Order: sequence, then structure tokens, then C-alpha cells
Amino acid sequence: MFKKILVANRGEIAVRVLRACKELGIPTVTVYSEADRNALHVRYGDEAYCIGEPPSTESYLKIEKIVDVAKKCGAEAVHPGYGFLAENTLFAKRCEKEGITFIGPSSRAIKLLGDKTVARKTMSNAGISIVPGTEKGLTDEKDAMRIGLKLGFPLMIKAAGGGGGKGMRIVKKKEELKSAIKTAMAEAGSAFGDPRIYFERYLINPRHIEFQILADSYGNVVHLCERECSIQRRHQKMIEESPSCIMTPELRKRMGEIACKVVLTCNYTNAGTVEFLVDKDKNFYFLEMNTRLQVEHPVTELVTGVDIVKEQIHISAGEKLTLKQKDVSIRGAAIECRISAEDPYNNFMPSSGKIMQLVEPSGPGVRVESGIFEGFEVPILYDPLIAKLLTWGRDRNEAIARMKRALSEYRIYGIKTTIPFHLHVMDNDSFISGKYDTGFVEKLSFERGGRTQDEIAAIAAVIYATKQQKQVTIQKRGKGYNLWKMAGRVGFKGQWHT
Amino acid sequence: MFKKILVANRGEIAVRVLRACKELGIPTVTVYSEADRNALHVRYGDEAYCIGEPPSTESYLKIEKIVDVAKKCGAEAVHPGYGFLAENTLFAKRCEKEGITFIGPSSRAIKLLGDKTVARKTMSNAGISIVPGTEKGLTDEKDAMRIGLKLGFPLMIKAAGGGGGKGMRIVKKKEELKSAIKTAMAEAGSAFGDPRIYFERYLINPRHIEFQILADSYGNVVHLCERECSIQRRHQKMIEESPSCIMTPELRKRMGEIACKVVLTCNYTNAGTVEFLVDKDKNFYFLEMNTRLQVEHPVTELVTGVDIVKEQIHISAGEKLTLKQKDVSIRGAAIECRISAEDPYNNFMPSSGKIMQLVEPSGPGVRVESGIFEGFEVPILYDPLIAKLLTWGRDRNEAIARMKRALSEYRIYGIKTTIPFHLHVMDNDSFISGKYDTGFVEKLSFERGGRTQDEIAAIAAVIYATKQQKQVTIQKRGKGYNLWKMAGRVGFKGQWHT
Amino acid sequence: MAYIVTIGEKTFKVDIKDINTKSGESSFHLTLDGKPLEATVVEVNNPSHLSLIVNNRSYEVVKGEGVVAIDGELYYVKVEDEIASRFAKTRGGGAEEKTEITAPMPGFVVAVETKVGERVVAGEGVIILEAMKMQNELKAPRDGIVKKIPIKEGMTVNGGDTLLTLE
Amino acid sequence: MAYIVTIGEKTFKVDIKDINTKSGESSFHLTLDGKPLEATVVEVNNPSHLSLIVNNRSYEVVKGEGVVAIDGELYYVKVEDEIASRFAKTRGGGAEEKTEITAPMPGFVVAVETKVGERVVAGEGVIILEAMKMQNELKAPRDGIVKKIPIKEGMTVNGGDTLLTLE
Repeated sequence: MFKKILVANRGEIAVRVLRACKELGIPTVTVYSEADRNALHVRYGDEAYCIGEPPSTESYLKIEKIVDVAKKCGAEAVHPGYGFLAENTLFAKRCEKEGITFIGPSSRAIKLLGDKTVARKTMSNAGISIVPGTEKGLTDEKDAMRIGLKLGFPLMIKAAGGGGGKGMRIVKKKEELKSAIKTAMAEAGSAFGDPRIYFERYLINPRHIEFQILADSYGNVVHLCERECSIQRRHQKMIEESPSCIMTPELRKRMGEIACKVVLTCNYTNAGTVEFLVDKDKNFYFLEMNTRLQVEHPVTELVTGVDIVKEQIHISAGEKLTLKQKDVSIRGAAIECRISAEDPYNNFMPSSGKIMQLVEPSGPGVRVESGIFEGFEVPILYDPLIAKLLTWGRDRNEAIARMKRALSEYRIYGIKTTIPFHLHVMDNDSFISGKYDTGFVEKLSFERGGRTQDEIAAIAAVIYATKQQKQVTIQKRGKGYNLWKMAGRVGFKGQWHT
Repeated sequence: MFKKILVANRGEIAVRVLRACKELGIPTVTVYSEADRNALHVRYGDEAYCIGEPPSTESYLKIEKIVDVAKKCGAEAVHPGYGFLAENTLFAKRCEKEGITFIGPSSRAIKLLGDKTVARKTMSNAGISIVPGTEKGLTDEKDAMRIGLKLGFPLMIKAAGGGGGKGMRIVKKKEELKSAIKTAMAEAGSAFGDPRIYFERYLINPRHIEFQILADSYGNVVHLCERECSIQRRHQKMIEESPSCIMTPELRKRMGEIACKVVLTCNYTNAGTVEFLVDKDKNFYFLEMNTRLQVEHPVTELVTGVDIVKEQIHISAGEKLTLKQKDVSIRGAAIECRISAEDPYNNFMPSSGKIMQLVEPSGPGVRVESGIFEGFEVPILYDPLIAKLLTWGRDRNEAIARMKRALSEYRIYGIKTTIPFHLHVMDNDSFISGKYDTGFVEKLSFERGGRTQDEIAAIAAVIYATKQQKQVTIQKRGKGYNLWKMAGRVGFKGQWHT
Repeated sequence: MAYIVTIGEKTFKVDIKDINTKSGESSFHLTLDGKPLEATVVEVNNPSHLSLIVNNRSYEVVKGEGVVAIDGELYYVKVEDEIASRFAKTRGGGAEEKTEITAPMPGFVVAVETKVGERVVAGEGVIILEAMKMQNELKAPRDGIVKKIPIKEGMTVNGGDTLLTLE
Repeated sequence: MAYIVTIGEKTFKVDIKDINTKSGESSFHLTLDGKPLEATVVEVNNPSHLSLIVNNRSYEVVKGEGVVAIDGELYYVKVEDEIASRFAKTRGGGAEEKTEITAPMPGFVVAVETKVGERVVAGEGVIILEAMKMQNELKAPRDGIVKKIPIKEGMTVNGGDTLLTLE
């Protein structure tokens, strides 16, 4: 086993990985930007190194600096978390070159699966259904026009060089095609340094279902069943759950086998996720494979009991998988709500600021993965994901009831968060019945509302005024006690007019 | 289902019950003593009523007041938690009379099982092995002498009228018998208003294993497997786990069947716990049945996935158990450490005071059941149990590793707690190997020690001094910032000499 | 002590009748738009975080700048004591045109902080009026030169009396 | 600035060489019993709760009364600045018999706050001596009348010099 592991990330995922290392008894090293000096991960690790200025391009994305720290402190392995350098071929390659174990797949596998058209072609050649479309990257506008017109509409344009919604366009009719191709190429070029695009048939409101897999270096592959991730906003997942409401044992078996086949086709090792789109008739198509730990991995941990991060570390240390496919089963149901520093009432605008008060839910069936604490200044520079709230229940209804209970216990004052959005979804009939697809968020009418406790608010306000006045009188001071700017859930429809 | 439930308890167990109610969508009522005005349970419930002065005899034990509140606010059911009125026949009877559902067994069953000699006789008659000894209460000293001498030594004297270690004596040789009988009778008389005692053969360091059962009003009984509770100090449990390291499927089946038989023999309904002593040869003897929710119930919840408090409520509402014995199975392993406001370095003396800082562990496999918060004054008046820390793992080793990790994350400053004791046990070879019995704590050599970070402490102290001096200089004030009295884990052997 | 609380488009009149503090807990008899209520509060761990019980219903309350959170839901509130509120009403809508300060309620003139002929700016405190044991600073409604001060320190005035006129 | 820290039966000499504060983080060059170390601290959410990094090792530190917690473990500490410590040594055991104030170390006399013939009480600050850029108030060792002050404001003195004598 490794003598020391460097965690090349920040926030909740860095803490998640550090906890796994601690449970394995492995000393840890963290890196941080100047904005994160008092961050949780810095305080959690055994060693900590500052690697640069706040912008991630000057710190968390600096391969050179991170490799330097790893060599300096004698870290034998690096865990990249998700985001930042997690799917960076150069970083993985550099680690391989320096003799530092990259806790993830080989740089070769990252590269193969990172190029979406290569991945599609590979899968198609292996007999795996992919979303119909082109299998090679297009750089010529005229070629693209010709092929696009042939495929028909609606049509999806995607960047070959990377994901995250960049270079992505939905084209509904042929008149839009030309300009969409042009702008998509330009966007892809500037985002990934690679203007290649490809086409996919646009499936109308499919479900997004992914399979978690684990693969060791000895050809053993298991899947840990599915996660349903259809609650998305602009291709960003917001709520995930396992099992999926549409899953049957037979479909799970078929999709799981295909997922494992994808892995074997690429000689992929470590943890990974095979994403599928599933249409109304339960036809499923390979979408892409994520070559890293996913944000939503704890959903799978809760229902299967497998600690995916620890498995990653064992696999990277050259151990054989002890888990067999027959040992994997789902117990109960789990849901994850991503808690982001975003204002759900204002188009999910990022919100930064100081956490003035924090109360995290706990009790039966609740798991919190958090990167914040009271007093922390949430920087605007990084991903707005600040925490993940998960619940487990004996069945889906219990998981939902617990999620509502846990969300109602959660208090984050000082910044705006997505908690009110999640509370709203947990009360939504389509969500409760499990009859939803990737069009869910778009169709959702989410506006301010909820309980109206105006009278209590009025009483509370007056009591504060009385107490403040009393204090002012006693202290003979003019300022009163310290008040702070606060934002959070808003329960009253009319009050924003003021 | 009930329209409203009153929770007649405080602290972590009151919060636990309130959470279950919230998940079921049932409005809640809490009661509190004057010492608990800002306690967690008061803030968690929908309604709150003060029922008297701080001593529990003036508040939490006042049947009249609690019944009054229930009637006044229209609560259809009362959950007693554990302790206080949970096993009080009069309270259960009074609720029955007033038409308020007591969430627990019938007053008849509480009475039957509360009288330890009656319970022993009932079980014995039903063919269930009990610890050998007398089956009726003794009030005459001479009778007792005669019977005791016949049974032989070592011998256990117990009070017939109640438990909790009161009236309990271990008699190792006949010379000690007479005075032990005398004092035990006196103690039992003053503790329970009932001087009756009975004898049990003293089993040398058995294991304490109990079975959680659920029984509805339609004759359906299931057991939720066992909990091992042998880590005790003066008959008070400190650490519990499930499954037990000595359990085999065959033994579980046999003990589980006997546990269900105990329940059926008494026409017992609701949740309960059948306690057994198990000797080295795995002979097991009925010890007693606890007619309430146990402190350690979450251990069973973690491995079976069943929410015991919600089951209690369903049963009390007259519903049928949906759970069948064949649906019950153990997944993984769970451990509970009871976090008490006690000084483990000073004979577990109770510690009260204000919680100055609190950081609770979280992340994978961790569950916290807590009754405290930052700013709370832990009263000396009530049970020192302030929180329970539980971990779950795919196997026992993972549960232990997680417990160590979680204990090391736990920060409670301002009072002394049992956290250092638990950290010590998690590193103990006997505990790790699972080869322990009820003599474990007695044999444990637990003294101050652990990591020695004197140099870091010296540096930290100087940095504080420097910062304080700087602040004094800047502020031109003499007092410096507010320092607080603190107590917690002590990691240095020699420092108490100062 | 009476307050006017504005939340969105709603307005509440809250009158606190009596306050009693015992071992950290403050009890209030109050009326909300005339409806009598019993409330108690206690600090949780700082002065802005309270446990509030109103007629035996329990709420968790946190205060921010111009906002209170009830059980995690935010309510933007404006609190004025009734005196200030009456003052605002007396002033009417055309505050920028206003050249007089009138007494919002009966009271005792504690201090006059300007004199005839002096230049004052809008919002500057010019007269301190004591009413219901609270001192209230009355402010100049606009920039201007003080024309007339028909009262003096120590005088008792009636509600509506003119206290100061600007040129 | 040098400090003597006592933890149990151990004593450490910690010398803080330099302090630099940048965006909330304070950096220190220090020596621990002569061993050079780099340390930085930043507040977590209050002045008694710090994140401490010493030579790239990370610690969570909380301060209490006479105690610091390192990653949750308590250490009872006594901190004296070296001057006070030397002063204590200079004084020896019979402090109540002492009639002199001697300079604990070389320094510059900033102020003499009494004069010959004046009555002083034990613990009253009488002379301010500046050393290593820190001002140190020297206190009267016991009640008494000032007999002699053989120094003046502005003078530089050597360690051990007598600065004041009581009758």
C-alpha cells in the first residue's frame, strides 16, 4: 500500500478522499491555493502545501507545481478527485513518467475516452449501441452541412474534444444548421483547442442512466449497478438516485454487461462510469465514459455498501478486486441532492460570501459530504458545489421522506444555496412517482413560495428590535450588536417587491 | 395514523423520535424542564410546553403534567423514549385510561417484565433457559441465607423490583452472604419501594447479547438479529455492535426463535429487547426483557435497514407488521460508541458545562445521534449521555476504521467526554479481534497517553501569546480577547502534574 | 411599545406589553394587530440566533440585516417603532417639499440642536423629543435655513404641534 | 521575541523571529530550542480556533484557558516571555524580601513612572524598559517607599543593572 497520498483537489471531494485515506491508515498531503488557506481539506490532511494564487489556472491546474510537491514530500500516489486535473491526459502521463501513481485510469484510457468521436467509434466497432450519428470529428463546414442534412432533425452537435456543454448545440430545423455548425466549431476550438465537432441524433427527453464500474489490472471488472441522473439543468446534474425507477433486473443485467464490455474494450482500469441515454422504449445507447470518480458516487456507496474511493486506492496499489459481481446488490434506495452556492430564484447565479451560520442535518439515513464550515468564505473562483446531501431509505419513499426531513434541518446562512430547489423537487409529483426524464427541470415551474409565516416573522423582528434597543440602552452605545448579511431560503411570495 | 405525537423525553432520543415523526409527516409536541428551554428537542418539535423545574422529578417524571399537555394540545400518542417514564407502568396505564396511545407495550406487559422474578418464572415455565437461581422474590433474610448457601458461590444478588445496578451484589464466598443480603434488600427497598431480592448464579465474564424484536397486535413477531453489548462499565453499556463476533447463523436462528418465544409468551407488542447472557460454550440464558426503545437501537437499524422508531409508531397505530422474518438480514457491521459527558481519566465522573465548540464527524458510514450544540449548557441533572456516534462498514474492520476516523474528527470542547476512552478501545487488540466479554472494561488499562505533540503545542501557545500581545497593543486594552475554559482529550502523560 | 412591521406588501402592528427576563429566557405579552399572544425567546448560541415560542408553537429564528429567518425561510422585514411610523405619516408623501417638523406624538422636548438662521441638511438631527420613555431624534426634512423654532428645551408639546420651520 | 513554554515537566524555548501578515494569514520564522521552523496560522472562525501549518505539517489548534488543543488533544501550557522568565530567575525565591528592581536584560529606559520618596504598591508598574522592540513594564516587587532611582528616562542599561531601590 502507498506510504503517502497527495490529494490534488479541494472542497468536499478532497475531504472525501482524505477520509478514505485516513480509514486506510495512509498519511495524506494536500495542496491549496491562497484562497483556501483555512479550507477544510487543508486542515484535514497531514501535510499541506500552498501551490499558488487563487485562480485555478495558477494553482489547482498547475501540473508542474503539484508534481513538485508530490516529489518533495514523497507522495507515492496522487488522487485527482473530479474536475481540475482528473481527466487531464498530460497530468496522468506526467505522473506515470515521474513514477507517481495516478489514482485513476491510464493516460492512454483517459485519452481514448476523452476524445468523444474516438470513443464512439471504438464502442461502435465493439458492437455497442451508440446514439446514432457521426463517428469521426468534423472540421470542414461543408462536410458537416452535408452529413448533418443527411442525418435529419432534431440533431445534436457536440464537441469531439471535451464535454461540459461546451460546443453543444441542439438544431431543430435545417435553417439553423449552418450557423450552429459555425458557432459550435468556434466554441469547441476556444474551449478545447480542438474545433472538431460530431453529430448525434437528438433523443427527445431520454433518461440519463449511468453504471458505476470498478476494474483492476488483472482483467476483473464489476459494475455497481446504475445511477439515475436525469434531473439536470443545462446538462449539469442536480439530483441523482439509485436504483433507477425504470430499472428491471433484466435490463440492469443487460446494461451492466454492456458497461463491463465498454471497460474491457478500452482496457480500462480503476473506477469509471459508463453513461447511457435510455429512450421511452428502454432502448439504451452508450453516451460516453467518465474516466474519474463522479460527484454522485456516494449514491452507489449507500445502496451497494462499497467504498468506491477505497476501492480506487486498492486497485491503484496493484491489488486484485475482492468484490465479485455476484456479491453486488442494491439494498434500499439512495438520493443525492447537490448543494450549490447558487441562487435558485435568480437563474442559479453563483453566490459567494461568508458562511455565517451552518447547521448540517444528521440522524438516521443521512450522509453529508461537505466542503464548508462556519466562517468559511465561499470563493467565487471555483465550482459552486459546496456540499452533497444524501439520504438512504429502505425504499424510495423513505429516502424521499428523509431527504425532505434532512433538507428542512439544513441551515446555511450567508450565501444563497440550492436547498429551496431541492425541497421543491422532493414535493413534485413527477419526481415522487419516478416518472421523469432529462426534460424535468426545464418543465418545472419553480417560484418563490412555501410556508407563509409572516406573522411569526413580524413578531421575531419586533423582539429583535426590543432586545437591540434594550442593549443599546444598557451599553450606551449607538451601534447595537453585529448584524450580518444573510441569504437562504425564502418562504414568502410577495416580499421581494420591497 | 396519529394526528399528533407528544415526545415525553429530552436529549438525543427525543430528537431521534422527532425525526421519525417528521419523516412520517406527523406533527409533534415536546415538553421541557426549565433547564432545557433552548435544548435541541424544544427547537425541533412543532409545539413545546414547559412542564416544570429542572429536576426530573419536577418535570420529565411528572405523569400528571405530561398527560395534561397531551390532552390540552390534542396529542393522540405519547412516545416515552428511554429512561424517565419509558418503563413506568403507572404512566402507561394512565395513558391507556385517558385514551392516549402509549407508544410501547401495554402496561400489563411492562409490569410483568418489570418484575424480574415474575419474568424469570414466566420464562422458566415456558421452557426458556434462565440464568440458574431463584424464581421468586425473597424478603426474609433467613430464607435468603438458606437458599443462597444451597446455590453456592459465586452468586449474584439482584433486586426483583427494578434494574440499573441498584440492589445488585456479587457474593464470592459464604462469609459475605449475610451482609450482602441485608444491604441489597435495604438498597432495593429504597430504590424501588420493594425490598425483594433474588439470586442468580454468577456467570464469570459472559457475553451480553440481546435480540431486538418487533411485535404487532396481530400476533406477528420478527426479530432484527442481535446486538453485542459486552463493553460495559458497572453494568452500563458503553459500546455496542452488530453482528456479534461469536454469532453463527445457526446460533442466531436458535436465539432469535427463543427471543420471539419470550415475546409471544408475554403477549408483548411493539419494539422490545430480549437480553441474554452467553457463556464460553455458547450456552445462552434469558436475562431480562427491556420493554422500550434501547439506546443502542441504531446499531440494528444500520445493519438491517429497518427504522425501529417508525415501526414502533406504525405498530402503535394498529398497523400490521409489513416486515417478515425472511426479509430480515444483516448487511455489513455497525458499531455504536456512547458519547457521555464524563471524564474517562477520572473514574468517569460526570462533567457539565457549556459546549464551547462542537464539530461532529460525517462522511461515509457515519451516523451521529446528538442532543447537544455549540452554546448548550450540559446540565448535570440528567443522564450524561449527550450523543451517540455510529459507524457502518462492509465488514467489522471497516466499521472500526471508520469509528477511529470519526472519533478523531469529533471535537467537543467545554466539557469532558468519553471520546478518548472510545479511541483507546478501538485500538485494543481484544476488541479488534472480537475476543472480549463483559469483563473487558474492568481488565482494560486505560491511562492518559496517545500522541505527543508537545512541540506543536508549545509553538501554538507562543503564537497565541504573540497574537494576543499584538491585539492588546492595537486595541490599547488590557484584557485581550475572551478565553474560555476548556476540557477534552488529553494527549500527554505528564502534564497533569503541574 | 408599539411597532409597525412591513413584510412585502403586508403591514403588522405589534405591541409589546410586558417583558420579563428569567434565567436567560425573555417572556413577552404582545398583541399582533390586536390579537393577544404569549411569546418567549432564549438565545441559542449568539444574540442573533433565538429559539422563539409563540403560544406554545416553537420556531427557530435567526436575524440578518433587514431579514429574519423562521425555520430556515427568509422574510425581509422593516421594523419601525410606531412613533417613527406616525412621524412618517405626518410628513406625508411630499417629504422633499416639507418645510416643517411637527411632533409625531405628545412629548417632552429634550434638546434643540440648532437655532434660527442656521443652515441644516436633510436628515440632520435637530430636535430630540422624549415620548414613552424613549428619546426620538427628529430630523430636518430637507436642506435649508431654520426660520422659526416655536418651542424650547424643557417644553411639553402635543402631537401635531409645529416644532421647527425652514425658510 | 523569546518565550519559555512549560508543558508538564518539559520546557521549550520558542523564539519568534519575524511576523508577516498577508490576507489573514500570519507567517512566522521561529526557533524551537534553537531549531528553525516556518509556521503560518489563519483563523478558522474565531480568534481562538486556528489552522496552524508548521514546516508544511497541518494542525488544527484551539485555545482555552491555560490549555491548547492540537487536533483535539489537550496540552496544558504555561507561557512566559523570556524577560519575565529571567526576571523571575533574577528575583530568586525570596521575592517578598526584595527591595530592588534590576534590568532583566539590556534595554532602553522608556519611562520612569515614580520618583524618589513616593509610595508604591506591590505589582505597580514603575519603569518601562524597551528590549527587542518590545516594551516591558517592570513592577514594584513589594509595597514600599522609593529610596533610589539610579537611572533616567532615555538611558541604556545592561542586564542586571539596578534600576530602582525601595526603602
